[in-house]
Amino acid sequence: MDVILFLVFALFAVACAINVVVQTHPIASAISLIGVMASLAVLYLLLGAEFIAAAQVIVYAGAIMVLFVFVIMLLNAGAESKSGRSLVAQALGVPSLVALLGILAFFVQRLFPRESATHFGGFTGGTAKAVGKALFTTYLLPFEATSILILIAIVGAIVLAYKEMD
Amino acid sequence: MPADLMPSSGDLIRILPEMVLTVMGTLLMVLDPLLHKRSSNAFGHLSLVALAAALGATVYAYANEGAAFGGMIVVDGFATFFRALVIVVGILTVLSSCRFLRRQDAETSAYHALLLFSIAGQSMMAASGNLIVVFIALEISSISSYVLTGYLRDDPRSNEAALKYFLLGSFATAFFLYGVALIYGSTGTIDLLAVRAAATGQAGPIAAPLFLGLAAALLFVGLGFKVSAAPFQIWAPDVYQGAPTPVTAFLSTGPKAAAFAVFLRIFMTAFEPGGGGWEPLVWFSALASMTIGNFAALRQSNVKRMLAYSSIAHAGYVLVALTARSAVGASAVMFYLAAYAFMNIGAFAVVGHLSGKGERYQDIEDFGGLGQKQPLTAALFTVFLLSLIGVPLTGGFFGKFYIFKAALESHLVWLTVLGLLNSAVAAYYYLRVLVMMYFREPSQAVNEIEPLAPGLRTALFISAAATLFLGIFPNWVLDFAGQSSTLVK
Amino acid sequence: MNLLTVVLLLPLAGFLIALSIPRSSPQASRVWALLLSLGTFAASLGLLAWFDRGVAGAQFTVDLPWISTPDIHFHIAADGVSLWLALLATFLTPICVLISWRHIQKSVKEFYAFLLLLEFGLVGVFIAQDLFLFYVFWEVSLVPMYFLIGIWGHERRIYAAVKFFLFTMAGSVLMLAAIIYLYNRAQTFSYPAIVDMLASGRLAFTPGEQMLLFLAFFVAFAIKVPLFPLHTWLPDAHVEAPTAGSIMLASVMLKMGTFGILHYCVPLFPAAARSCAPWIAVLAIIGIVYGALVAMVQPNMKKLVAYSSVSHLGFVVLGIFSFTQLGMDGAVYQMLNHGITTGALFAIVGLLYERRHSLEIKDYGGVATAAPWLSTAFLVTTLASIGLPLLNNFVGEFLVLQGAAIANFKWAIWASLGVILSACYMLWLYQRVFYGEAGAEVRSHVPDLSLREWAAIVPLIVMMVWMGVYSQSFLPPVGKTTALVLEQSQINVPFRVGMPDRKVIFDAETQRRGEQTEPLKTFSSASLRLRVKTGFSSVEVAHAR
Amino acid sequence: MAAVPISWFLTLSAVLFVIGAAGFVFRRNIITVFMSIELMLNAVNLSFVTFAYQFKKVDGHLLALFVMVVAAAEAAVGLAIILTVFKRRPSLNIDEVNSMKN
Amino acid sequence: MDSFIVVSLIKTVMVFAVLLTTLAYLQWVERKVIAHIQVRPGPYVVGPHGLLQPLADVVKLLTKEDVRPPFVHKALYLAAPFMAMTLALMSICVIPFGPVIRVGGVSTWMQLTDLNIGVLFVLAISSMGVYGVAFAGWASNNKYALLGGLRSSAQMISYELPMSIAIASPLLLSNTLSLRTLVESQAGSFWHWNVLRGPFPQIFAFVIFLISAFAETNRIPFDLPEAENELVAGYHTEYSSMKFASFFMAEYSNMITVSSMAVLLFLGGWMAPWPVRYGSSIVPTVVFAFAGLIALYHGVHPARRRERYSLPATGIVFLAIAAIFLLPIVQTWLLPLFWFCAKVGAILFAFIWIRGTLPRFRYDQLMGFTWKFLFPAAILNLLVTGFLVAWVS
Repeated sequence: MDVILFLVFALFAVACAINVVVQTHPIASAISLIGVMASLAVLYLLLGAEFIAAAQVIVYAGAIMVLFVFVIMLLNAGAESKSGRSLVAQALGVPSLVALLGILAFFVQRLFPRESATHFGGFTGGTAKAVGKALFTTYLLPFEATSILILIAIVGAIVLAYKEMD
Repeated sequence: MPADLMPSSGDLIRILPEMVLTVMGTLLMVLDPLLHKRSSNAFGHLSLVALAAALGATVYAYANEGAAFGGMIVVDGFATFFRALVIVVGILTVLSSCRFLRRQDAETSAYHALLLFSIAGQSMMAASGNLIVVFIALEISSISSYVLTGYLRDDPRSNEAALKYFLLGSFATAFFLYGVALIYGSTGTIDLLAVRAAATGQAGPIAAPLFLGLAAALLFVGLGFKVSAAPFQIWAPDVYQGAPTPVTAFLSTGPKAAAFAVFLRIFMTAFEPGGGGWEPLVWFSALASMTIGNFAALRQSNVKRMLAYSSIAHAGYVLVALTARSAVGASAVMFYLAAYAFMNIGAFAVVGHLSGKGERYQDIEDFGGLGQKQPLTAALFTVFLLSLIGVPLTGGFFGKFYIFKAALESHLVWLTVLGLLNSAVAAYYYLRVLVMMYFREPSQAVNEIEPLAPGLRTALFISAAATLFLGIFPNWVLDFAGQSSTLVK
Repeated sequence: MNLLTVVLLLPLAGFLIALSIPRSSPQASRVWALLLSLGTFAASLGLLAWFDRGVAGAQFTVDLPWISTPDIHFHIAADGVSLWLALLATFLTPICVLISWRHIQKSVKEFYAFLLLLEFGLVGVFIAQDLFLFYVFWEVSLVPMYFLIGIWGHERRIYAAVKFFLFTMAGSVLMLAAIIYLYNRAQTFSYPAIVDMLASGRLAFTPGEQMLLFLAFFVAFAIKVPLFPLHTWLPDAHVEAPTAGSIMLASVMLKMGTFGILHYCVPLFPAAARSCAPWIAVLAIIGIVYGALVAMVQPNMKKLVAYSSVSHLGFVVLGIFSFTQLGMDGAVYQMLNHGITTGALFAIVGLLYERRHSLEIKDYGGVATAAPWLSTAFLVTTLASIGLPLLNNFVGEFLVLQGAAIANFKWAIWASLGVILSACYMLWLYQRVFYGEAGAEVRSHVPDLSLREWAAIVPLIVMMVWMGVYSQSFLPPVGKTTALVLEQSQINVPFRVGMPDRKVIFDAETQRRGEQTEPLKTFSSASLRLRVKTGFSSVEVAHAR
Repeated sequence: MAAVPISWFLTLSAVLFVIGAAGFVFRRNIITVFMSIELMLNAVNLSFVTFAYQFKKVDGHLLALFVMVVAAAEAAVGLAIILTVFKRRPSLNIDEVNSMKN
Repeated sequence: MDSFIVVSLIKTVMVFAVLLTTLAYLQWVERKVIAHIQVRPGPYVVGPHGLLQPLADVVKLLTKEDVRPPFVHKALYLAAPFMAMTLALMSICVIPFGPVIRVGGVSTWMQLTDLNIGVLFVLAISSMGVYGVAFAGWASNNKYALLGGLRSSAQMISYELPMSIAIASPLLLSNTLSLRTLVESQAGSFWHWNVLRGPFPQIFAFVIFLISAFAETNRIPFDLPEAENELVAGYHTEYSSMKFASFFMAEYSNMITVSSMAVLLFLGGWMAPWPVRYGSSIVPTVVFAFAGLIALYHGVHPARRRERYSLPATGIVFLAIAAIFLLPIVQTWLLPLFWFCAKVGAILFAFIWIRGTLPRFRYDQLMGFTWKFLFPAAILNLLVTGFLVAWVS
């Protein structure tokens, strides 16, 4: 059951991720990205991270991606036109990315043997309570710091995008 | 209220500088309606007060050395050095921004607030002992820098610069984070000291050295972007050229210094015992940064862009000292960054002074005859340029000297020789500016130039004095750096 | 604060004073500069008076800690060689001030400020006993010269200034690397300490190390000398510099290179220096001949003098790398001679330029009729430059040739070709400029020497004659120091790094020594005695191993 | 119940990360490029959560949470920047944002 | 395991059957109520008091021609109403209607599924709700639709913030994220409901929540996305027939969801306003009996001829219901259901009532209102609540 769920959502996530990258229209990419995020939320649930799963949907799918969609719609961005410059990028990028993936996969497979497996319910420490408790004790400082970060984001967005009424 | 929710007073004292800066930043925006119609420069003055207070707080925090928030913040000499450095950078930036902003009709509380926030982020970076704090502080610094870069939103150059800075910066962030994830995965912790313990095999579940090496490489990619080290330097020229000049001055010093502080902190703390095999990477990057930066700078006609490339090269010099992987190298980095901060801010401040409304005059030709028209400005600029070249009795010289000394101590003979040859190449493009200033007739830009504003003059004087001071009595700074460069006691 | 410090710091004080004089009163700048430079010169004469001629080592030592990590000291002292070179600098500076009195009308205050700063740097280079301090002065002298050329120079001044700066910079960064390396090995920058450590064997380099360090230092110095083929910056810099700049550049600055070779390359890396000696000697000879040949075809007076400098400095390098007492004495003497003579040449050419606003030889002719005293002064200088006996260059060239002959007879033969050629181009120059029909331009525009110009030229002429007639006033301290250098250069003798066999040269020298020492006693008997003694003892050491 | 190896999650994370990086490198549309970055951040988050499971500690979740917050802040600022750029230049192709090359 | 699946299936069918019917009739109720506010009869022809009107509407919509305009983004145009509808229905899954009940030896919750992060789930799903509207507006390739879509997404994002924060305050009081536990913590009398409960009654939060809820569901006075005089019909301008109906159903479904949430969070869910021992259990009987009696009374003197039969029939049904409420066996599950429905109904009535009385906002006022007033107020409320809760514990 777990394996099936994992495979379904992992494959869905990968398919969506590839779609994000290959679609020429930004809105199609955006929808695919929402798909990735949703399936990741399910995977988080499998890993016992229920709070993170909810946060994933609320913050990522519900807020960040809405902003993206909003901007795409606002700019009425059309499909991307091909430009010739990316040849160099391809020549350098493809091998290095493949190498990165290869190295990562190799290490992961070697360092995490099959015995260390997950099953649903194997970890129940990811409740809102546990996360919240850690957030306000151990991670108090980063938590407070993120509030500054949000303030900066608000101020920044206003500074950049505010239109004077004159 | 449960006791474990409340940070102790010691904890609070140790993050006092950041608290002062953020509170004052917020206060600035709250007071905006009150101050806006009053005397000009009110924001600038308040920022200066905030920064001075933060400097005081830094010293006070240093008097209460130690770890705070369970090791998330480490206040030691190293942290204090960089905190003080970024705050001083902030003071100089504020001093040189006031006139600039008024000339562009763009003085708002938000600018100063963002600057203060950014400095708070950098100061926190310097003091962080935990990767998540590093990350968040880095983002605080970065995101406010993105906004500051795009601050002149009616200027397409500023927009573009912000866009490029933002995209590549976020990309780098992702790499940095992945590195953090791998560290967390291989050691089960993100506390730097604990990572160190795990890496030395004292603890930790799967601390495979190669895996850690991979993590180090990813972190290096992330930080490499932030310090504009090759091959991750591509954003720097456009960003530095496009950003408002005082912001450029800030970007090329404050965030860079903080990023190097983090770099040192992470690599000298967490990865040092195992080695991690990251030196060849840094070696290559150092050489590439110096070479690319210097040779690209040779061809620039825009002074801001030229200084941008030169700042890539300077990042390369610092990386040379990092490659040395020693306490001496660390103190050399610290000294160099201090010297670099002063000379670079000074240089950019002069560029900003000359560029005029709308930043029209940035070309090297525009500097023609500055020596006749404003000998004082030109003389100060000369000090900065000579220091950037690395002429003795300036801070830049001692910076380079210590760096290459450290490199030679670690037997990096070839890197040293190539680095020094690079610095000779660099002399050429700095000299071009000197040539323009002194050996040519006044250009239109120079004819239109306005007198030095008091704030700017103060900034230039401070920078020049500091540059010379570091060049004649480097010990004051170096001794402190030497004492605090041993990160793990 | 001893006298040496005063000599060093007075120009710096002068620099600051000159900067603080308001722009509106150029005359005050001139007077102040003259007074300060004369004061410095007077102080340096005091130095000469108190110099203990019986001591070979450095004197007037001041050693103050400056920077603690790494251990850098403000450590200055003067030995027989640096004393004279420092004196040369302090002697020529007031002359430069006088020469520039009317010539410089633009940014007067800055000009004199830079001139005094230059003097500070130059004096510092010669008397620094701390390698780091040496490097600092080395670079400090670069900056004012750059501005002197770039601001007050002729048409192509910018190109010349940048080229000058970059060449020197390229060399000096290598030297910096070597200095740092040296420090890492020795844990000190102190020159005497390092020399001691080398002598006592507490510090020893592997052959490869020594060779690389030597080359790093040597390239920096060779650029400054300039040694063929690194000389290309020199004609540009000389031609484009204002008169005072040319004088300081040719007379003193080039000596930084040769002084460096003598003072640093040879004692610190003796084995490498010796094994490279044949190659360097060949380059020096090429420089002598090539410089002379090129000088011959120059249509531009300053360029001609510049190339003659290449040729003359070749003698100096050759003398040093002959590794004989005579050669080295001659080299040092030649440094001083060249300083005086070429300084005078540039000064007079500058005076001509001031009058006629041209450096082209073809624009002159018949100056002798228009300005007889000027012509006479130039004649004396020309003769000195050629190496006429009883004038200064003769002594130096003769000693160098002697030394070279001891080392390798062929070197002497080739080098003497340079002497002959110098007679050709100098006399030809004199003929074209001063003899013949005086054109209208020359007649109306070239007045004779003014009082101020007399004041500038006469000391130079006097020195030429004095140094030519009674070299014993100058040579003994030099001999003591060079003897010491020679002694130091024999440490670690049996040593080869894939270069031509040094021992062969060495043996040849010891063989010839017996035959050729006698007639030379007339020049410097005291130094010779020392040389023989040390020479033998070192050979014995070598054989004992 | 059959169990899913930890390495599968990690490999999935690596794959997503690399796809994101590829998108960043190859795509020219500014918004798509930005979305690729978000994809990379998501991939990292999956790693964090997986490692949290591995160690049975909640720390990984916290890290993921912070990443989300940072991503949100970045998105706000980033999109504002994109808007300002677009205001001057009606194209979202990143190659056309090059007024400063010389 | 098997019984779990079976029970879940039964519950699902029941809930959705009831919900869909309710959706249909909510429309009728709205028309009726507004009609009465405006002193007109409303639907009156199809069935007694127009009771069969929804059915007729469904038939109409199903048989209407399905127009698909050219130049639309096909996939999204088709997906948008589907998304809107699905997301709207999804949140019902976690909403509890009553306590645990026991039917034939199987005890189960009157709730499709109980998540211990139920509140977050609802928030998550409702935050996704924007997409349906946004995509519909964008895919239509029509500027009015696009503007409507943009407006609505902006509005929904903006109002989601005060709403979330308003939700957080009662959570602080109840100290749980599970909707069921949330209700259980409000057991007792109405002063135990979060809206009135100590240490800090959540009246403000309740009001903020309701206001945001109006905006979230694009209801008047916040129905800018479909302001006819500006934007034709907003994001669903280009939609017709069943696709149009989907949006409509989504809107009403959202109304029900937010009303339920309001009830669960603030009004004690299925809890009676006062304990059974003080007679709260006879309230439904009294209400229904009273209604039945009124119906019978009107049946004697009907306004119209046909009602001579329908009204007495209704009266008898009501009386029967009143009688059923007296049976102790069904009381255990019927009473909570009654209270829950009554509260939700009251709020839904408020929705309609306000639609009937208030004018529309101007767009900048709308945004300014949330950012400058609602959001700070919500935060302030949360802050005070937090402090007081911490103080008391």
